[in-house]
Amino acid sequence: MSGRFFAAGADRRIAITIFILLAAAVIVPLLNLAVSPTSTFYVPSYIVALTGKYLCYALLALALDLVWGYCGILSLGHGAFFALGGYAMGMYLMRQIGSRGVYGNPILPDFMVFLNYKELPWFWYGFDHFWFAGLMVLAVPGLLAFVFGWFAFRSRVTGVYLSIITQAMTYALLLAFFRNDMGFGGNNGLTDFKDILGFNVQADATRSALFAASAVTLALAVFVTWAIVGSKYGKLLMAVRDAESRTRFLGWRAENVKLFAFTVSAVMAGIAGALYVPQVGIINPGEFEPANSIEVVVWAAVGGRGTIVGPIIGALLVNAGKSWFTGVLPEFWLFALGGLFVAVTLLLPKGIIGMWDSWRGNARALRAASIAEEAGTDADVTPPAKIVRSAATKPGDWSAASPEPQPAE
Amino acid sequence: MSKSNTILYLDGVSVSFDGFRAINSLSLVLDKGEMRAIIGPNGAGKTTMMDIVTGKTRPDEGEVFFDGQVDLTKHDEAEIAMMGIGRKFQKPTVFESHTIEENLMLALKGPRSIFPALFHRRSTAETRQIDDILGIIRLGDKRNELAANLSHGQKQWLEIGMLLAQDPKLLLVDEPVAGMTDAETEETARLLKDIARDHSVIVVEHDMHFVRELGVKVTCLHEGSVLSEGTLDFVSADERVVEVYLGR
Amino acid sequence: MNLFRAIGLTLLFLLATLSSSGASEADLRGIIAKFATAKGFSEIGAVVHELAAIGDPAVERPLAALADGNLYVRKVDSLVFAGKEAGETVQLSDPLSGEASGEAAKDDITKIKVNNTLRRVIRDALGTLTLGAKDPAVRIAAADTMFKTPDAANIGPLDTAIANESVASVKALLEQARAASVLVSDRPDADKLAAVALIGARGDRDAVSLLTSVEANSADAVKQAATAAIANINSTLAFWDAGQNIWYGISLGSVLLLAAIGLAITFGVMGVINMAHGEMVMLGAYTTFVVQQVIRTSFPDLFDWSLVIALPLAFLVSALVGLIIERGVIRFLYGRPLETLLATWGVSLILQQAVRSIFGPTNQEVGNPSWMSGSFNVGQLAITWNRLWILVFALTVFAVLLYVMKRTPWGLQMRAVTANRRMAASMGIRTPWVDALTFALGSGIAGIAGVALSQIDNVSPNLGRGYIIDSFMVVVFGGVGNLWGTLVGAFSLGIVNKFLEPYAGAVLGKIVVLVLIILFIQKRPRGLFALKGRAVEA
Amino acid sequence: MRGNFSTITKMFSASVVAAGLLMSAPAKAADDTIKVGILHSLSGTMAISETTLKDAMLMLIDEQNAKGGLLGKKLEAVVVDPASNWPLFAEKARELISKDKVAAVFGCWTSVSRKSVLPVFSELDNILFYPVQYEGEESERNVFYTGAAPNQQAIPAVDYLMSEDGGSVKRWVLEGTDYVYPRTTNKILEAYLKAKGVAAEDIMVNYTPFGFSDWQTEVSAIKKFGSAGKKTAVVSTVNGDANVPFYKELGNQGIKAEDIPVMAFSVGEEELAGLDTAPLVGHLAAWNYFESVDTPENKKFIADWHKFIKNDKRTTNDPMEAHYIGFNMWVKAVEKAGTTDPDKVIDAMIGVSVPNLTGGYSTMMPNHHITKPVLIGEIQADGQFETVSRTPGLVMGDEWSDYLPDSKDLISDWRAPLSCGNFNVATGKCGGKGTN
Repeated sequence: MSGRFFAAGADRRIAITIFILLAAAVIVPLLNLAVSPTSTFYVPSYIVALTGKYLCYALLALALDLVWGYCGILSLGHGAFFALGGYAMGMYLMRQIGSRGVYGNPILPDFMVFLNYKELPWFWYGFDHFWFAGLMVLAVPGLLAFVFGWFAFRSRVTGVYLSIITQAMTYALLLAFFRNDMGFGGNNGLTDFKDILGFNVQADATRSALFAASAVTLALAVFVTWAIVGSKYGKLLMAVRDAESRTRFLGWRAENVKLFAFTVSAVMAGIAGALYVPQVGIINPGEFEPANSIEVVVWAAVGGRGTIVGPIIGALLVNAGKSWFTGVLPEFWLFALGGLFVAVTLLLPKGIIGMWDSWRGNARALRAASIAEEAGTDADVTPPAKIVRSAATKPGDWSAASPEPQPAE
Repeated sequence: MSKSNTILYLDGVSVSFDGFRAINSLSLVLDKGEMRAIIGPNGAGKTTMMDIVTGKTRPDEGEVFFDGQVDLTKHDEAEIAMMGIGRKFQKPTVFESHTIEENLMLALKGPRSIFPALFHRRSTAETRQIDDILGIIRLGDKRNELAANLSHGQKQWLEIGMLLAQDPKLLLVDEPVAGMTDAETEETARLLKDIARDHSVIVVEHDMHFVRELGVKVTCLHEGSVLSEGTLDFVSADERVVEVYLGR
Repeated sequence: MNLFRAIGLTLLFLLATLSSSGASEADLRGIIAKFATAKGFSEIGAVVHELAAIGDPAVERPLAALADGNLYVRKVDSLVFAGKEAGETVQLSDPLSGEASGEAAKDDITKIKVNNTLRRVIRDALGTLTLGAKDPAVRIAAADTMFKTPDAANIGPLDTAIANESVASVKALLEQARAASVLVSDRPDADKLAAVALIGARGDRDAVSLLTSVEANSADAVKQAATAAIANINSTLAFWDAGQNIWYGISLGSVLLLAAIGLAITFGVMGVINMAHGEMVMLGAYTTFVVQQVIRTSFPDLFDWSLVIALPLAFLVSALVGLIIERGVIRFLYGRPLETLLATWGVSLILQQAVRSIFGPTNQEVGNPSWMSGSFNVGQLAITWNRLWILVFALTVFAVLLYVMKRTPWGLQMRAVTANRRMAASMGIRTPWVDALTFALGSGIAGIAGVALSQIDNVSPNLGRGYIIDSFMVVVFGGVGNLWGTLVGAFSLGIVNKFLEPYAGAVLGKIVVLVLIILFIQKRPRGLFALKGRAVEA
Repeated sequence: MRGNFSTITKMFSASVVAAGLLMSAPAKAADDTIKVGILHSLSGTMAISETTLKDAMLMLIDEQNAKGGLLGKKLEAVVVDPASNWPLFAEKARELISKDKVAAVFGCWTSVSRKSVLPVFSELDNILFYPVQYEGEESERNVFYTGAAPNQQAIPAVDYLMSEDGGSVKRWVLEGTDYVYPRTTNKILEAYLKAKGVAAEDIMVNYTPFGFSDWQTEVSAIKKFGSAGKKTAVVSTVNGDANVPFYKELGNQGIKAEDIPVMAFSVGEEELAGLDTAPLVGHLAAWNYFESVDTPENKKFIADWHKFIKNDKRTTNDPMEAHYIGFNMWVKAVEKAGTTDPDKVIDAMIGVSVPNLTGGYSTMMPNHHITKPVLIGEIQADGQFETVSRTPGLVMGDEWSDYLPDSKDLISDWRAPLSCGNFNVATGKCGGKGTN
């Protein structure tokens, strides 16, 4: 229940985050391109590519947080929106290869050539234009989320049922995209990209530009999320999370409230995917893997859900940890990662940001009290509730902070 | 019986859950501007009746009309709420992670679609309305407090306040004084009587003192249908009522 | 025409005419010695035929040894022996008499290689020789072989065998084999028509297979009769195909049920989103592996009992791990199921990697005991024993679990705690203890599911991952918290899947099932067997 | 608020920057070692196959060091775990090359992992040795393909089945996992079989998903297809995990190798280790190496392997031999070039010839594929393969299949002056089919 307590510092925190991201968008490319490789300040290209990738993950985690943290919808299928955005971008990049593919076919991507496609499938039309691909990056995940959410939220599928069907959705898409007959390159996916908007995707400058684009987009997304969450709609979103039926009896259409957030979130995830693909150079059905979507949830949880900065920090830290461990402890990193998840849930149930906030709790409570006093209100401020491990509540409740309790029976 | 002058009209309503008849051909009429108290032992179907009126549960059979002409069985919760039926739950349900003021703001009458909410700015008129309601429910000094930090009774009041903010024609109030002190109960009774001056109200309550305090017509439900109806004295004198309350 | 068959035909013809004149042992040895010099499969094949042509039952031993890859040539003296591997050495024995003749190091002898084609030649050759064997099973195998490789020359020996046969079922098979041989002979059409009728009555795929070639190679009446018989069999088989789909569906359903039933407890009843469920199944499978390893090395005679021994152990291992997880992690997370998702996800990573570190990343071999191998026929429906046992096992586990939940004090306590923890606690139920044991029960059941699944799937650290999504689908589809829902959910998903598969293919079939689940949940947001009423929402 | 500000800033920048810097701290490469990258999944779905290759590489590097290293320096293995995650392969490849400055990388198993790292290797100009049989249709300057191309596995296997020894198969089931290797291989085989006069109705193609475990329907379909009165065989490109349940179902439904043999391209000793092979005796596999091959080199290799892995039960397999060949080729090329500089080594590689484990020499061809013998083996009851057929000579890997319409005109030759991976002999131009 620390919502309001860090609300005091929240706006400043958002501003700092946006500032850091924008600064990074300028400084990192500079340090990569303009500084001599021997200098201590030089940022190697692979670090640029790597952090660029992390920023895309952070955007994905932020997208998930909008629906999970603020609306209580635990989507175990956000990887699907990410991947769809990525595929849309990948299709554009494939078309850009033109006749430079190994078979030199100006129209058909290589995988279609050796699978004996005679002509381009209809759904590949238009992807030779960046604007069209860009539109699809937004439209495809958005539309899927809209249709899926339309049905699910109207039927009042909630809680674990919703989580499981989002998982079923991404799993079905995984299987579908694995099929070579789908025309998306099957298991190999789309790869071997050459140009984006006429620039070589492997050039350092392009990489830096993509990094900057990711950072700026993330900054923008932070701003948009912050604006949404701070608006009356944002209050409503949290109201739906906390007491959905109450909002209905007040005349709000909870399904529309959720649908809007879900769609916006899916579009954000799609953008993240689109930025991710040119930076890693491949998109394949593996991104639809349900395990990937679960990992996104883990990032958000580690950072602290229901906060805007938390999921970003979570995504950056977990992925950096993963990169580091897979290099340093290749045989044992899963122990470390698994242990981290267990430890975070047990010791930092509100994530790093939540932990930080409650640690600062008492001092803030005092400040809040004085603010309240200035505002002419009663200074009766109870110190923020300790993070309680409410072992006494019954199993089967969906979540302490989450909407309707769902008895398993 | 004419529906024309009624605010709520239930006729022959039945509903069952997995074979259990929660409501059994219930008929109930509430006139415009009337306040009615509904009593009845546990499982009499009081809450289910409210579920039916507010669109949460569809009746298996029977007619439910609001304001004489609107068939409520054809609408869902949000639509019914927009028509002007407000409901307070048995267990006080407020938005705990919001402040009192935000709770009221979300309840204030106004457009209920997404985009206006997204670009909403609070007008002075709205602020004044909120101030008024805060005054009525006596929570003016806690407007920036999180709802989670309110006492049980205060939550009840906040919820009633949210109903007022909705400005409904009909209020359904489920056990408003459960868990309140005697003083609070009296306050609540006065509050409800105030409200009843320009709203139709149905109050479900176990607390007989409170019902007496309200001083309105009483309907006693039992096993999903009306057992007895009239003044409190009349109803409590009814032998069948005594029987269901005290057991055989 | 196939060379082998050509040789076979000539030699069998010789056999038919000369079989009365037995050959001396020296002749046999002379022929066997040729194995030492035969180069390549066709030469070895020729020697096999020469041996078979002798028609002496004594050749069965060397031929069987050859088919099993147990015939060796000693390098020093080029003598042929039957052999049995024993570690680095081979126990040699005389190929004809079977008398032991010492042993040799592997490097000192050469194995006579066989391949499929040779094995088939040997099988066919042995078929005719073993028509008169004492064991009816051998005679059945012989009849079966001769049915599949019909030959006009077989008619004579088969007539003799039919005359001597006393077991009715074997006799029927022999007659079918004879009919098959008649069809490839130049007997009059009347005989052939009778043969077609006899084979048509057999009504299985082998009959279709045979009749198809008859149809192609004959004319007029026989051709028409064959066509009619094929059409007739095919229409019957179409009916059996539907039955087969149902059986496959039930069988897949039983696998899903086994995989999901433990989850129906930990997730369904307790509300823990147990992502480590699959790893409990995996632990059960690994326990089976370890049990079999011990049995193989120490008590080889008990191998058929290995699964029975593994069951309680797998239950204990998984239950113990489940208990540790519950006490160490999950008990702090009651009321926060989403956090249980994250924590158990972490636990699953740890368990997977632990198994990988201990047993290595590769598949481990878990053998089928003899009573779970092979198949039997019900009409035209081939039912494999392991699938049948898994079905029986799944239903048994379900029944026991249902009994425990509904009829025992512990089950009552379990349900009481789930329904209202505080009330249960105040009535003197030790709720933490009940929680721990319930979780252990769910995990333990996942463990014994692992024992069964080890019979049909890989035993690798990834085993659990393959089942976790399906398990959740089953539980959610059936309705969380309802064991019957899990049962019905598992079987209906299994059957739908298997009916879709032949038309849509395995991948598309599965996608369709997933989409159906998504749509179904829209219709019934709380699964198949959801409780209706006020209690659902607070 | 200051405290808040600075701490949040710290937390945030810590995660952005520390993320990178944690790893960027360039591992201080001692100058007296040559680093070799090993890029095989140690966790996730592919760990089951790839972990063995990592161990094999470690053993080879140990042995080379015991022989005195290379160019007077010790070799140092750098092991990373790309965790069966394809984008992670690219990230780890980049890390190995940029940060660890490895001289060459041995790694990848799946086609998609190779495709994922290709751009990295060409961008950063390093060398990848790819040890697994694959679908072909590729030849990159920076990659050396030591596994089999389709013509080094699939076509000789089908030839064997069509031969009298193999049973004169007339009817074919092409059963595969739905991904690029089976798809391409089956496309090639279909074209090849049709060219050999097999009618379209005698070929059945079916695909199943990865990790498929319920084979009842598929196996009974095979049985049905096989009962048409013609000798039938299954050519299986079923991948990894799905094989065990596939073979278990075959055994249980009583499909015997004598009746319907299954020829597999992805089933080696490692996969059989998870199976009771008694019911499977006689089913086939086509590889370039079997553990049972009886040569002194192989005996020594197996003995070394058992000693290294400290387990006598562990098997060896074809991709291990591919790494053995690839590693020795690399060593030889480095010695020839006198440097580990990738450009020089790439040029020196072509023509290098080293002993393989099956009693001959394998040579690196100008198309970056190697020459190998093709062995057909039958499964034995002890989980080993018995070689039943062997190509008379070495087969050269053909990267561009002659049986696919779009690749039949392409050749690859990385020697100057051609230096082209997809030279079109019809148009005389480098760059595939060109615009036509």
